[in-house]
Amino acid sequence: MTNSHDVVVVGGGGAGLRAAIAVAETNPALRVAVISKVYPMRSHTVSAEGGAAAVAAPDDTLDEHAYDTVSGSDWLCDQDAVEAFVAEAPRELLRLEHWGCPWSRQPDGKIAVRAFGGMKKKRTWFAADRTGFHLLHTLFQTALSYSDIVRYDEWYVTKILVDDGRAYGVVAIELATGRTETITANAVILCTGGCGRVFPFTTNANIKTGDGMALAYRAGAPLKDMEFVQYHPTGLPFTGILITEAARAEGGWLLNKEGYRYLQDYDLGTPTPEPVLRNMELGPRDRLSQAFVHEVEKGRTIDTPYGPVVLLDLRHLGAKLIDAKLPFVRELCSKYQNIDPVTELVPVRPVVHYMMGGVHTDLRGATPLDGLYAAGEVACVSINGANRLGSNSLPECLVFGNRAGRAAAVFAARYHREVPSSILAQGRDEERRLAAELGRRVEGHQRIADIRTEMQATMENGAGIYRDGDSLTKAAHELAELRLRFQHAGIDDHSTSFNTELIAWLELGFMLDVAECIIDSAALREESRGAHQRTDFPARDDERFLAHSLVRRQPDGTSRVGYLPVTITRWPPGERVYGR
Amino acid sequence: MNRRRSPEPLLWMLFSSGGMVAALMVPILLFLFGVAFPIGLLSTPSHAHLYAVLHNPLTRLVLFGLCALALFHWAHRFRYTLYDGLQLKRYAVPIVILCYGGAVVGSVIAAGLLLTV
Amino acid sequence: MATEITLEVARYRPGVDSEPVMQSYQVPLREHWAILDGLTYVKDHLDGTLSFRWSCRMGICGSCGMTVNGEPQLSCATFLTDYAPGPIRVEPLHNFPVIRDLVVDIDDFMTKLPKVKPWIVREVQSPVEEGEYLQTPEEMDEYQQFSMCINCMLCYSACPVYSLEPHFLGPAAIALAQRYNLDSRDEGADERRDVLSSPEGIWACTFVGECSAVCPKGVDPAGAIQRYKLTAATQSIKELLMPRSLSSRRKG
Amino acid sequence: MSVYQRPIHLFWWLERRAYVLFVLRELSSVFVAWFVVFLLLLVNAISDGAASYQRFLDWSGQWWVVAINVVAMLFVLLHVVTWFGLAPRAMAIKVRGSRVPARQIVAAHYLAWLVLSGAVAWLVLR
Ligand SMILES: Cc1cc2nc3c(=O)[nH]c(=O)nc-3n(C[C@H](O)[C@H](O)[C@H](O)COP(=O)(O)OP(=O)(O)OC[C@H]3O[C@@H](n4cnc5c(N)ncnc54)[C@H](O)[C@@H]3O)c2cc1C
Ligand code: SF4
Ligand code: F3S
Ligand code: FES
Repeated sequence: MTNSHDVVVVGGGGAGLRAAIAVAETNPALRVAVISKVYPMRSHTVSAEGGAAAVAAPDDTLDEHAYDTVSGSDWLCDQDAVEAFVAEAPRELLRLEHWGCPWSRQPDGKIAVRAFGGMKKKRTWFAADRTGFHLLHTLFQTALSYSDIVRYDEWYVTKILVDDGRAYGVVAIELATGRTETITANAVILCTGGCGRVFPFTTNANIKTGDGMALAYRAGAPLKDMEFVQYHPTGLPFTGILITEAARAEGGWLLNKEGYRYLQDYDLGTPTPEPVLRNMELGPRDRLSQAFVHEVEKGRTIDTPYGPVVLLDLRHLGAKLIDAKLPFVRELCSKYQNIDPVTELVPVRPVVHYMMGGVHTDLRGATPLDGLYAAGEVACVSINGANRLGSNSLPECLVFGNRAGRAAAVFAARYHREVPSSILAQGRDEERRLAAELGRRVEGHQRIADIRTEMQATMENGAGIYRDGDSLTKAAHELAELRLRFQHAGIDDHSTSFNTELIAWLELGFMLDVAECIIDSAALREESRGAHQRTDFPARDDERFLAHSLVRRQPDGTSRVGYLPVTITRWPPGERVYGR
Repeated sequence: MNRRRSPEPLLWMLFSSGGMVAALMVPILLFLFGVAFPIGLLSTPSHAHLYAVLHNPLTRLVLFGLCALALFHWAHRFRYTLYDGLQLKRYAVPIVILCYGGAVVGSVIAAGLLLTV
Repeated sequence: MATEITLEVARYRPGVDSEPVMQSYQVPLREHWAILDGLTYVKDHLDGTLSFRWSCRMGICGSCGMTVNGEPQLSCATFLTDYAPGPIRVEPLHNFPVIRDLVVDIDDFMTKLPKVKPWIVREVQSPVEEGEYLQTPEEMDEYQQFSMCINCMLCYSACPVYSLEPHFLGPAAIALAQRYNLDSRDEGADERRDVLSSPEGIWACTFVGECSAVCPKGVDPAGAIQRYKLTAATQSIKELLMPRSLSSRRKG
Repeated sequence: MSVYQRPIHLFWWLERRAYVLFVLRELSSVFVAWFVVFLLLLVNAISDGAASYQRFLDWSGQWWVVAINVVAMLFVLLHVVTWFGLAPRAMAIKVRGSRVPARQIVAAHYLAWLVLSGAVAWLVLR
């Protein structure tokens, strides 16, 4: 079966919905569709807590936001992208406000902003500590008003169809029925989010399996800066549920076993009772997570069945502030940890949170493949470089979702072409492959979950907060082995209706690709920068590595890493200074 | 479906007002006349006294309001109880006639009785 | 404490079963384990064919609603130890067609939702350049609670009216309509009124109240509906008394 | 796609305690209606004169009438409790810009109830 649209958006999270609305607004004549493996309002954007950064206060400037982002990224971002980003972010957040987003307000009715890690000014807009939830539902509900946006809810994309260097659509499975369909389009926008589930301990939802990265990679588009994986310093020990940075921005402290605010030992400034911007607990995430590792080495953390932890102290904030500004933190702590942060210390440890890298795009969200666009966490423009600042990601989804939507709309209209017959043939091949997968893998002896668990352990050991040449080589070997075992993984479920095992198997295949890209990119970057810390190369090396890595898939299925210079406009590489 | 012609808002208003007056007034009246006097918990008031009270137009007005609204309260709730509790929605028309019709008839009787006191 | 607990899970395989059959699994009984952790344990280690939805595992995406021991619950926010020593009965949400095992079809809600126009309606959209629409924290308070809905469908599952009257708009859709009606930035109350104030809208609700009792996010859809009934009834009666009144632009 | 639709039993409301309570609450309306009948009989008796009033008293003293009224009393009390409990949900009362807490609204209802009941009792027993 074949369906056709002008623009197909894969993903219904913040970036995907924003892109779809942008297409509909730019050119109402275009037939736009959103395909998502979960109902759009269940996308992972819903989990984002802390806020979205955009210059709003009179004492703030775009340049300062740009500088914070650039220095936060350890100078690996593209500064033209950052400048576009900071300039458009306020508009995007205001647009959300016009669409109904319940941003928290000041008493006079204006938007309120809060502090966030690595930011020199208060510029993070928030909707209590359920920012992503409100943002996503606002976008989703607004998207409902565009009745022309066709939705494929609970459809899983398995392949991007490419002919002669141009993307012409996708193949997707409808979960409920198991029906596969070739969905053609003149432009495809990938907004599939990140890949935290490649790691064992993550804040990311079950759906964050790097599908889009692998889809693009397999289609021939390069992935950029894949070695940069963000660890967030404060996740709950067993579940990995995030305790938002806003908890520290509102004044929370990080304590070690001895009750000591240990960040002062790691060049992050001196403790003050009140939170100070770009100081101590408001340092950037990479530095905070690294400090944790050193605390573990010094034996100053607390051991729990779920690994070593430090303590987040919110008690001095009082119930009133916590209920007003951090109600979700309180709810999560009490539900999942049986702790009331008003009176008790919250055990936390670093947790894989965000993927700085992703599908290589330009400022319009275009990938090197004609007709293929990407935005949101799946993409790498790049504004995040070696370390993303908290609260930059939600506005990134909006700014670049909008840009990609507009660019794709223009492209689809201008270069409208008949879908080549080879595409339809490819689609049929893919449909046959999926049908065969269901039937053939009866004899499998390998459990999907076992392979997945081992892959996750491999990634944690090989490419954790600190890595080195040996750990990465070992990880590469293990991944190769897991890949072989994956070929023999069994699918017990042969049903066509809501076969989540088939999906888990497809996701695992995607994750193995993404994992390999992360390891290979990390192995070649012989320096330490931002979230990529090599114990064998502890210093930053601008001489050799002030460059984006680009990993491409070779015809034989192996990866190859190359480099692309970083764009520097106004802020030459400097030292990252916090707390001074 | 013209909302401006739909009787539901009016019926609901009657139902709610009925629910409120019933909650406020029925317990004490029922307690006195249905339980306390019959079982001798309190001594029964004299006919003359009650007659005097009842003769006051205000009393009669209040009692009429109470009766009519309480009946509409019953009608509305009972209608939905039959719809949902007994799954009789397919007989909606006779049910509606029975319930609200009953309330109207009851109100007329009440008016008649109270006027002729 | 026992080290294991039994999950009795409803299995329904379309085309194979004519109705759900219960299947038992032993899963580890650990502190902090949600029902969902038990189910993923089953899927990963015991039986890969069990189907259920989940994603965020932190009670915010709304995917994982199930009937646990007869009560609609988010399975990621309901814990095994609270049901010890078991067994725990896990079934799909009631009042929805079952697609497979614990997966239900919520298309009905998805088609009803746009009908109440859950988005900001304004006569004139002021340009973004003019800055935000001002809204004080008090004005936000008016609708905040109703904006917390995660579309988890527990309320539909608990509402007997919805099970008997499938055309009923239902608690969450009405609460979301009220969320916009009560938003000081919105001017769409009148446009929403036809749908809300229809026999399939608020008037079908008999205030069972279970929707609010089971809502994991404290939305209080029952309250939203009641409040709207009062608004709609007052308004109708006003119109009855003053047919050409200008009362139509009023907020819900 | 063949889906499974759970059948709805005639006695669906026995499935959960809350539903039983709901059905009882709804049934209270029958007793409210009974009360109206009872009241009208009383009114009729009073207006017909002392003898007729006495006949009414005798009739209402019969065990089965008392039994009905006791049951009715219980249902009416259920109505009171549920009605007042739900009242604040329908009203968003504001005093000087801030929402009146639900508890206060409920309390106000009970207060009104007490005052009114007292007044009625006084009127009747005076
Ligand atoms: C717990 C948490 C808190 C966070 N808090 C903040 C914060 O406070 N501020 C901030 O700026 N950022 C925050 N982030 C980061 C930010 O939320 C994410 O980066 C961002 O939401 C990603 O949005 P997205 O639109 O790119 O992807 P997602 O929201 O993840 O959406 C991905 C979409 O793609 C679809 N999809 C994926 N694969 C397929 C496939 N194969 N077929 C079909 N559809 C597919 C999914 O169904 C989904 O709709 C947080 C992240 C986490 C994990
Ligand atoms: S109102 Fe509550 S129960 Fe109903 S869908 Fe929304 S969050 Fe879920
Ligand atoms: S349970 Fe149903 S009947 Fe009304 S109050 Fe809630 S919607
Ligand atoms: S998994 Fe998201 S709400 Fe339970």
